[in-house]
Amino acid sequence: MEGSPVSPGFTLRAVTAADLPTLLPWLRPGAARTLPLAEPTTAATATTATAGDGSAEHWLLVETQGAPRACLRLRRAIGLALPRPWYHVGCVVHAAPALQLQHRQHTLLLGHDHTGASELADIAWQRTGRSLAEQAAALQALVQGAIARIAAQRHQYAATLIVELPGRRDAQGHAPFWHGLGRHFYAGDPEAAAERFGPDWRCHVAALLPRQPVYAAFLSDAAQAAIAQVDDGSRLLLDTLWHAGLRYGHHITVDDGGPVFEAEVDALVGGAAAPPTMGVEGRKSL
Amino acid sequence: MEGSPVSPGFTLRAVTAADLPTLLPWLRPGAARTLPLAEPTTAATATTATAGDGSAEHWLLVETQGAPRACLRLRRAIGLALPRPWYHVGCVVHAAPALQLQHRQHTLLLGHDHTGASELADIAWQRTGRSLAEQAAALQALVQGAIARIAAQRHQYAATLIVELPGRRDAQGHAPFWHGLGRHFYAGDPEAAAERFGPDWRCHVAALLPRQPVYAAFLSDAAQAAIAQVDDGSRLLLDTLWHAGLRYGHHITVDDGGPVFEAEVDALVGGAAAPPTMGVEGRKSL
Amino acid sequence: MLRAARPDDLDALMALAQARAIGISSLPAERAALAEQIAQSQAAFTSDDDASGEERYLFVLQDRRSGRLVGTAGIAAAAGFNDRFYSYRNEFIVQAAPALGARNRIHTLHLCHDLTGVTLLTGFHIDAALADTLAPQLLSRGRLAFIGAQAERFSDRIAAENPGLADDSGRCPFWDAVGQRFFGMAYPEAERLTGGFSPKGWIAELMPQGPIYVPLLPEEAQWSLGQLHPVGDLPFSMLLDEGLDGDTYLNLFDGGPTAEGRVATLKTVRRRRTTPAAPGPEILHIGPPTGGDVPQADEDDTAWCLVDNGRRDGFAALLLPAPEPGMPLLLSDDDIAALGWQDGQPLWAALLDPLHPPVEVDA
Amino acid sequence: MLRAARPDDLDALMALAQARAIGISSLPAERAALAEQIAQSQAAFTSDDDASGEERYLFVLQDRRSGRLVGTAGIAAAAGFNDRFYSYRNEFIVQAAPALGARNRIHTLHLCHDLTGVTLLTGFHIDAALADTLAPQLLSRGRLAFIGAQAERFSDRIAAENPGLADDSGRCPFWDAVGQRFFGMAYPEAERLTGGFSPKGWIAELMPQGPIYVPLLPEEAQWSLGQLHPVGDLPFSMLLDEGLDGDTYLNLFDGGPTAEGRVATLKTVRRRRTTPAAPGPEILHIGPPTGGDVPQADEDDTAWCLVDNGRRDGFAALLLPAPEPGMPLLLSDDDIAALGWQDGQPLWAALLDPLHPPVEVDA
Repeated sequence: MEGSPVSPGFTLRAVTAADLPTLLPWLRPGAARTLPLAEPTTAATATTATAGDGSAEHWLLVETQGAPRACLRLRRAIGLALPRPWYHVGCVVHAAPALQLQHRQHTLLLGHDHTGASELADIAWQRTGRSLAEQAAALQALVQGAIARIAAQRHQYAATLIVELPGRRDAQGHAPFWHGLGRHFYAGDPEAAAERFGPDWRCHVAALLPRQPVYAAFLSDAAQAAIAQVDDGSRLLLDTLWHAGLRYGHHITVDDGGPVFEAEVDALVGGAAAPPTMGVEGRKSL
Repeated sequence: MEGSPVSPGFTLRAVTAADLPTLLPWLRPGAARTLPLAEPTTAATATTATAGDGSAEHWLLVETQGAPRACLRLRRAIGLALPRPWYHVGCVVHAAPALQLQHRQHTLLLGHDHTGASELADIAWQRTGRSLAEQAAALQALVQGAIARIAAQRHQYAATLIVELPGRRDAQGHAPFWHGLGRHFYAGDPEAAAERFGPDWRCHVAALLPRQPVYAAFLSDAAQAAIAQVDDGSRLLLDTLWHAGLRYGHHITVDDGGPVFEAEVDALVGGAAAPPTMGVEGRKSL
Repeated sequence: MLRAARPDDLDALMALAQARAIGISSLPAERAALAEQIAQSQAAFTSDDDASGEERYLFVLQDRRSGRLVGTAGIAAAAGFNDRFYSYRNEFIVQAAPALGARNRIHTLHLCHDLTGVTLLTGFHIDAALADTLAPQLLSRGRLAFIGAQAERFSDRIAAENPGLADDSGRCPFWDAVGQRFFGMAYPEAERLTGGFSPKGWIAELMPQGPIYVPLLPEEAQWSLGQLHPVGDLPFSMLLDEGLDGDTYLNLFDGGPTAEGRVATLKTVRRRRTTPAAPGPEILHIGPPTGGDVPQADEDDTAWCLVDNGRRDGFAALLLPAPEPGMPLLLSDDDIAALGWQDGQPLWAALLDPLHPPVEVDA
Repeated sequence: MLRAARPDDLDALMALAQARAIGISSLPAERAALAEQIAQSQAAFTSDDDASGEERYLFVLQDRRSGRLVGTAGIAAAAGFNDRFYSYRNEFIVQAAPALGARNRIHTLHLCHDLTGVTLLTGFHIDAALADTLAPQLLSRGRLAFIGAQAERFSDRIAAENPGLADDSGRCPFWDAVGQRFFGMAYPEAERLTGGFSPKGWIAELMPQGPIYVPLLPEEAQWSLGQLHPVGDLPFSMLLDEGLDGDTYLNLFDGGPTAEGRVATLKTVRRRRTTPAAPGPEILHIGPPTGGDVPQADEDDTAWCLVDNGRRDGFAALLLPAPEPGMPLLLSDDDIAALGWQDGQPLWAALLDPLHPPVEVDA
């Protein structure tokens, strides 16, 4: 697949083996590190009607003046082979009118709400030696390039596009959200598990996590404060995605509690912008 | 409060007692039918920091050539005095790899996720004797007028604006969604309860509804098919809201299962369109 | 002797309520409320009405020699009468992630009202000086004999709430970890608001409706689950000995254990059977001054039995030396008067275990 | 007599497995699998190893006169050994909406593995001609006597799954309303996949994890909850009579009742005690040809007792006429041989209730 120009000066193209030495150092621990298989890796018995014509995943980069600046994985439909978990952040109000008491509580409910959505994953970029402006330009070119790629093959992608943003972590790379919640249900080291199993480790660990709604009030203050918060180092990414039209939709990742940004693909690509005829529960039809 | 011009030919103004004979026949059974109190009706002990300077609710209409055409209630922050329930429509995947079985299931979780949001409620319009085009123009003027009103007093409104759309009902006014779910937990007649208690009846009946996630698979086919579906008679409203930028966010009403449309207020009003600095779980700060 | 409380017990009960020496008191400290409770109890013991579940029975333990009241305990016919009676139930969920080679046994607390309608043992209070005698046995097991005798007025299940860990300053690890977060008030305040135990329906509306995941609680709170406040040791241990299960249910407020079981399987109810009786030649009972007619635990090898007259109106129970096999129970004049017994009337007896049992009696 | 299955019982057990006349069979229909099960049982009865919970004991009921096998039943030492054992637990939630004047008692089913590790009674199969004799008592209660005798090899709780409503065509209202929706397959197919009862952990992964709200189920399915398939009537009624609770747990697949209780409270275990025995002057046992040495229910007023030798290796149990009070149990030569008894060895006896009881024996 040959490169295509995106923002002025940037070209989007598929990652090749030759790029790996440049790209791998950019990736977060636990990110996927290998080139996608030529054939869909998903499939299985799932009802993935739209999968089949083309690759389930593309690893793309943008380069300028021949040098890669940022990369991401574009996935057509996630969670089909291995269900991927998120927490939905809900709200319940407990009221005792007789006592004039009313308390609003956040709840976290484990689920697979975004199953079947398309995804931009493992967004990474060159930071060292680049000004913030240069980084922002590269990220914007990358995200817009990926959206353009989706627009060009609209039928291969789902109605919704999501991006998981890195949640808050301390200097040692530990996530207070995990420390306050996940740790109590899986005693192993999450960073080690992520290294070993790659991004799928969250699918595996979900089997150990609470299946009934968890009241956020039972989490430590630090864990509560980290719900849907983006890590400092990803502020630029949040900004880029927000300006591209993606928004937080009250889902977070199960490991570091980072927010999941989402958007209607049609709204992003400026394509078939017509309201749904009657049905609006889009997940049903997938 | 005097009227303000909105779309060409339409004026938005507050409903007065003199308008009631015209407006009341437009309203759905169970809609609020009285003029808002001058003072906030909410308040109570809830942490409604922003409430207090102005009315909690405005009943607005658009008129053209001196004749009212459509009306709605604009509420600043809902669910504070009496928690309002919705179901969040989630998704879980049950997988038994050993059997090569995988099933995607919808779940309904009762909650108060939109507590504190602003709302456009009881949207009603003159249908008799008006062409669809006329109705559409009136609705568009009404919704845009309400959004402009919010923009003009931005600080009085919440970050999110919601609209509950009427769910599917049969010719007798019965909702298959209620028949498949709510009826099993409250034996009374929902229409009679709505007439008697007004819109608050849903807040009362929520105390009887399931508090743990309900698998949609246990509902009748008709009830499942009605999840997040808009009643035929409200197709025009769905269209208007969609074009105004509101979207279904996987919440439905507890009585007829109609979808709740939502939007970021800032995105609608074109106001302070800056990404969140760090925190993105907006409900926290309310 | 154990008998129903009477209006003229008011002063003595006031004194007991204020002493709160050993055990769990559910007696109101206000005189008028206490008088009302006695009246309510008297109606429960004597009314001809069918049982509604609303009855509350109040017993007193009286030293026959001195006439002094030395203990009290109660029964509520149906827990949560007219409303739900909430508890937490301990549950354990095992989840496994084969890919990670991990397996997890998760302790959760489940808000339930399983015990609604169950007969509830309330209060248990005895003069501290009698703690090591058989007097607590009479107070605790005599009340169970009454339930066995009047089974049609009670549920087939009984339960008893027991105080959890809380210090005098009102610090309660369980409350601080759970209730505090949902009530937004300290334990003493909540206790005042609700009158202590047995939270009402509307209170539970404030509590989390789904399971509470215990691993998320602070360690001190986890450790306090099902832990008994020392004041409850004596009554709780006797209920466990009767066969109640103390591991399943917890109090919603302080996390104390709520013992629960079937009436038919209680030791006293199983052992209780009609016994022939006859006037005896003399007064048989010996005992130290403090214990009155209640024998000290380590006094001798006498086998004792709990004797009751099976009545509702006029209920009385005593501890008497167990008769030899095949022999009738011998009653002194004082016993006869206490039991309101006449020759030819039935009596019931249930053998007590020796306090330091050489062998298990009920093999 | 009731005894452990032996390899040479294979043919007779094959015949029983294929007959499936009355009761619940968990015997495999394949000869090799059955032989394996007998071998496994023999190891459980005879091995010197400490109990691991994996043991499965298989009993046969043998007509002493004809030598014919007329029944079989089994025990699994720990339900769900090495994995979770899933059930539904009945729960009732009361919710109220005071503003609407409405109040609701909601029945829910709760996926749980409360019974993991509990000793499980498996299978129960008896020759249809013996249904009205005391033979089923020997088969059912003799197995409980074994558990009482070998308590250290079993859990202190036992449970028994009982078949729910399903017709021969495989229509099962409960499965159709619940399992079908989550498995996407018909009942017979699921049963084949899982080998019948006792769903394994990975199967439960497909089932709803939260409570099932019963009011949402079709009426036929609601009505079938906890309903017993007629083939289970006989064994189930004896377990209820023993004191097991049949109202709390349901089978995950067909909604049949899973009886559950504490070993210590079982009627047979409570009544079972050592009894003096002596060789008798003659063979005492009478009975019709069909019943062999097993008496007919309506035969006479003889009080019968269940006698066992308390052994693991060489376990045997018989029904014998109860001795008069104070008298030893009289044993015929045949009894002595069946029990492997020698003078001076202990025997245990538990009185059976008369089949048409004039009074409650265990008051």
